[in-house]
Amino acid sequence: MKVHVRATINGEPVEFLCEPRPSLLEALRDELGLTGSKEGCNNGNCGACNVILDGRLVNSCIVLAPEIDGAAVTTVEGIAPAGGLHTIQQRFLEHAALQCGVCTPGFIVAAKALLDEKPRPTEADARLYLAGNLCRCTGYDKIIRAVLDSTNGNAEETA
Amino acid sequence: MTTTKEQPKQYRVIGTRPIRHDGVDKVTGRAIYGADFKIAGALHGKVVRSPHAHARIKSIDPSRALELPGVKAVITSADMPRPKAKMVDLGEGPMNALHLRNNLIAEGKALYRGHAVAAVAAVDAHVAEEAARLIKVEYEPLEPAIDVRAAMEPSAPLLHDDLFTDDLGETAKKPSNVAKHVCFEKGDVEKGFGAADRIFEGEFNAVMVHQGYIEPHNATALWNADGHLTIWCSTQGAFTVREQVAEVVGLAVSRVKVVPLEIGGGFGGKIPIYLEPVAALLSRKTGRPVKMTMDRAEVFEGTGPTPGSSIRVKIGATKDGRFVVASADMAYEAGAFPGSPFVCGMLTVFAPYDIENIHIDGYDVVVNKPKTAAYRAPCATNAAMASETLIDEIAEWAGLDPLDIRTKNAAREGTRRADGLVFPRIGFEETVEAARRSEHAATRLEGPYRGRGVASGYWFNCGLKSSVTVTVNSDGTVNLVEGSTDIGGTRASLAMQLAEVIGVDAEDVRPQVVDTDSVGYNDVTGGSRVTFASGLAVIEAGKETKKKMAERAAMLWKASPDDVEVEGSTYRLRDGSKSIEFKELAGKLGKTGGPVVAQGSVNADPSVGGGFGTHMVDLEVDPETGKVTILRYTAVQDAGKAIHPAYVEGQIQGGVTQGIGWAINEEYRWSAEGRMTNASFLDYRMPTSLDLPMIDAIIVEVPNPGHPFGVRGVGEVPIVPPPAAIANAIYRAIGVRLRDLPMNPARVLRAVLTAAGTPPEDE
Amino acid sequence: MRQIEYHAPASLAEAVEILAKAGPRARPLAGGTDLIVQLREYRSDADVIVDVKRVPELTELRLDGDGLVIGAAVPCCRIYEDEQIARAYPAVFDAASLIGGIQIQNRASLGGNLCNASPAADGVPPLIAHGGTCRIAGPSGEREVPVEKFCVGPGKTVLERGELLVSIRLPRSGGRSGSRYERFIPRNEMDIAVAGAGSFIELEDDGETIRSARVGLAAVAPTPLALANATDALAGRKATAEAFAEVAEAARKAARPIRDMRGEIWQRRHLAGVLTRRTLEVALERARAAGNGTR
Amino acid sequence: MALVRIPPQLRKLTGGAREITVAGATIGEVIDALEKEHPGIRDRVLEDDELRPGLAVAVDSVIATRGLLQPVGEQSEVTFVPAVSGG
Repeated sequence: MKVHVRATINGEPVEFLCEPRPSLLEALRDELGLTGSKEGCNNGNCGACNVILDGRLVNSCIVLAPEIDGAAVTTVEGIAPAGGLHTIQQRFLEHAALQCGVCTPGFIVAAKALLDEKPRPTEADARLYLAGNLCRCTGYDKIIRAVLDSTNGNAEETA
Repeated sequence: MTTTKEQPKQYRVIGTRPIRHDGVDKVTGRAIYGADFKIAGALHGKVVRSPHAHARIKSIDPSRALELPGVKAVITSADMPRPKAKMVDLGEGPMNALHLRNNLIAEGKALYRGHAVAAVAAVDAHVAEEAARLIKVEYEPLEPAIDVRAAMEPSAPLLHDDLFTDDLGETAKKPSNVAKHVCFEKGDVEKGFGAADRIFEGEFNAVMVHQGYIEPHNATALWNADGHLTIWCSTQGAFTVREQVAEVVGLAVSRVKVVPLEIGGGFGGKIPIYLEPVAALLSRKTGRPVKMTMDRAEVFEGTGPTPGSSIRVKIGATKDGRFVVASADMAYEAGAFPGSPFVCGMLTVFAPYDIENIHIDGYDVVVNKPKTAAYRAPCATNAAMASETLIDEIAEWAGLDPLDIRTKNAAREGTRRADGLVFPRIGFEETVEAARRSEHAATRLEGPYRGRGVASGYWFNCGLKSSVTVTVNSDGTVNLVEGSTDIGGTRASLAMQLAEVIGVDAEDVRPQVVDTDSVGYNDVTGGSRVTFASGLAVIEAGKETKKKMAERAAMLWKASPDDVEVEGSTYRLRDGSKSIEFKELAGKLGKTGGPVVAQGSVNADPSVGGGFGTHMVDLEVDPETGKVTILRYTAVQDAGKAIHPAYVEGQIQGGVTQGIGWAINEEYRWSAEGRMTNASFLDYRMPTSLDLPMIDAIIVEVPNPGHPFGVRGVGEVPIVPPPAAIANAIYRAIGVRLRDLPMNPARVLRAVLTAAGTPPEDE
Repeated sequence: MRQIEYHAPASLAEAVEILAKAGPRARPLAGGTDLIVQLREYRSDADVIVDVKRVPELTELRLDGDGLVIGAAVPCCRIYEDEQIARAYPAVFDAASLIGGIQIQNRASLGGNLCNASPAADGVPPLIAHGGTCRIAGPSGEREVPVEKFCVGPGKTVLERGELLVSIRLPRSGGRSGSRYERFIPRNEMDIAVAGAGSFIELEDDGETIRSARVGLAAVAPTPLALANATDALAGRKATAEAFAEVAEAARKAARPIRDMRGEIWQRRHLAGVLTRRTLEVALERARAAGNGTR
Repeated sequence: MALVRIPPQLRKLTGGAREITVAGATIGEVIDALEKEHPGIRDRVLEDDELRPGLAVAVDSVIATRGLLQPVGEQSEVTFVPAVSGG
């Protein structure tokens, strides 16, 4: 039996029918066409599928789609303001904080959640907060710098 | 930080840090990776994999799966054409065509846990997965060969009864698991060992590790009614996929089009094919497009990790710390089928040093593990762990600083390598010197259980074949059509070289990676070759563009093309009477003969652009838990010329991080039956952001004489030194030399406890 | 994942009714960080999933004069974001803030951690150290079970057909008491404990003598382990290095670890001792700081 | 005359000689000349009239990209090496 799910996704009301078994990640990618959230491990260990669910950063691969009924979800597609980029996205580009880019959506969403909670994180804050997001290309150096720079202060002051 | 050795040329674009062309798509989630691709009517495929490391397949019964509503087709090896057992080179080094095919779907025997034995297509991924579980495969388990040295013994269980050791064209009489032996010899090792004051030796074991790219393998295939096959996938080499798929499904290459989508990491692991032909055959059987993706466990168990190894090294030195002789016996795991990159270990093990007498034996050994693949300087990290830690012992014995002993023995231009070739201009000494002058070296490391380690590494870097096309747009921008899939910013590094040649800005070049029908042949994005070799093709196309634009200017001015000179983006008559900018000229092409299109294609000489790195690490050991914490890391590398320094630094930092993971935590853990017990990102422990400090990358620039801008490949070198540097640092922290990888907490703790006289008792 | 039914009851009674009806086919879903993965990997036979996050009793987090009540579905983040809880139950705070990464902590609950009954569960030793009790609801009413008796084997609990863990109650903690949870993992996050220890110490008014102490261990036995003799060994004694060393030795002896892909037997036994000592030391510091009003 | 460095595994065929000087303007001609002096070498390095898969040859330390057609100079040094690529 299919479940009727009503939710707010990236500020827009959304309704869809799904089996109970797909994850939120599958629903986003397959039902709603939002393929920015990536599957890296499908068991909550890499962060590539990160979304913000009712204000909390979660791995969408270990949320069942029906669980979001009535909830608000922000995906990577909902981070940028109309016609531009969020500071985090801009700083990722300026700092060359991505190589293959497949982990990048997860990092952008996680960094957004971090800055929502803590507008001026230290390097230690950022490393702890982003530890659930695996990147295999960059060694995290430039990612951390981009995130710290996204506070609009400079990293030396906040570290 | 960039140290430039020779007086740099002044460049407009090269050496700057523009925003990459594909950047916005990748930070907004709009970039389409393989798994993001959608096509109407697609079925989903799933592979059935062997639960045994070595087993005879007695029967496969798909009937229950086919009864499940929504299931459309099942295939087994019987559905895959059987090529002749013949060596072919399809872009990934030579391989036996039959082995290539049998790795995709097992025939007769399953040779590793995770080996595909059948596949199913169904209406969605969940149904396909359920159906795969309903396919009944009956196995007769056989004894597996798991350990590389044991597998070489005549008594070992044989994987292939038709595999005979190849020794440069000579074939052994009896079958064995040793697929190939290669030997290098230089000078006279017997004399060398006689002349040494002391001989240092050791056996170094490394276990299999995975590239660990975040994006799992994927493929969508459509076998059209007209006999044309299209494949959408993420790969390091669209043309390699084309050649290999064509071979195993029995089509001419012209009937196969491969569309490379964005790729989420590869590091060598996305050169081989896995799902592509399986999806193709399922598509042929169902008449519908078939999409397949692997889950993470399948990636670990069913793709190509990089070989574990057993390496025995001896180095003889004189009292003053001069290496006079070296030998190595290097056995690498090929996995279930022959063809590991073991020769790369042989080529790199002593490469940074000028040693008069060298003998190296290398062996490619099949074992009941996944068929191995390249991983960032494949086999070189295992090798450096051996040679670079022995060198540290020699330095200590000779009373020399670890950097000084490297300078003293450094290979230079003119040094003959173990394989007989002579080095052209290389930058090894310069990396050691830059390490010596680094802030890191100038800072003392203090405190108990702390240590600093140094190690160097070499990677030869590849050339191979590339083609590009350049078209000039009427607004003065140019399109760059290329076939090198972009894993880490090569759209930018190629566009920048083109911009430099034709005198426009990086942003005025629009690079795009296209399918195999739309550009000339390109070898894989691998071997650190793209910025170098595809760069050469781009430069050629850029020069051709300039030449054609000069002809158009001449036409406008009714002059001879010989009278037009070009400086940057300015085209002018030699007498100075007329001049025009590239952008303006681009707007006049329609009236001067039509569009300007230029091409470049190369088969690049790979022998000139080798790269070296020297690393320094500070770490601390927790003597009660064995945990190693990296406190500081500095990596120096000769990049020849850094086109986009930020992405060069990124390659260095990323390679170092993979090397750190390999050094202290990453490993395939095997059960006695040959099952990987940690096939998840939870238990295959790649470094997180919390496990690392910032990584200082110091770029040294000793130009490659084989590239107009001096580019050397940079991607692979940085993974080579870290395990050895860390082993050397651990020695200084706890006084014990570790020789096996990984140096995980249990191993370090055991070493600490044993050194303290309280060795752990195994229970 | 096989086909499943999904229910999201709004009351405890409704949840129990669904669970009782479906029997062994049913599993409650809180944060899902273990359950969904198990379903996906066909490691659980359950196909009736009861999302309990709309049940008020399971999402309650209440600190009052009687102690702390942690609803079984309360995510870790709510625990560590509460400064009063962090002060009164620091070992619980420690565990809640190190399970998985932020993404996991925003979903995973200590109740789920307990019901998953992994020997390596980080959430359980602190609950043992703090003397926690489980409130269980079922078709025939409610019952209580001490936390250390809740798990009976790897993946097995005392829950009967139709029963559900409602909450965990920790007794009042204050005055001169302190606690600590530490685990050993090869990385610094995103790992399962090779071994873990949670320690609780309450001091007499002299600030030196131990009134009571409790130690819980993870990943060294088939279930999370209460180190029964810790209280006996320490009660009435001065908090000295020797005393702690004795308890650490007792922990080494009590450990009955296995070898698996995460650790060796000798390594886990060794770590049980090290972590017991380390957590007792920090718990003592915290108890002293609490007594001095500096915490 | 080109100087050919003989790989250890082929020295049985050259009576132990490590280096052999032969005439030839291309790699193909050099191999033909080697074969004449030391029968058996050809089969070890060629298969179907091409360099054996996995084998490359360098002329003056530059890997030949034109196989048997690669020109060899009067004073050239010819070395057989394994063909490799990377990750």
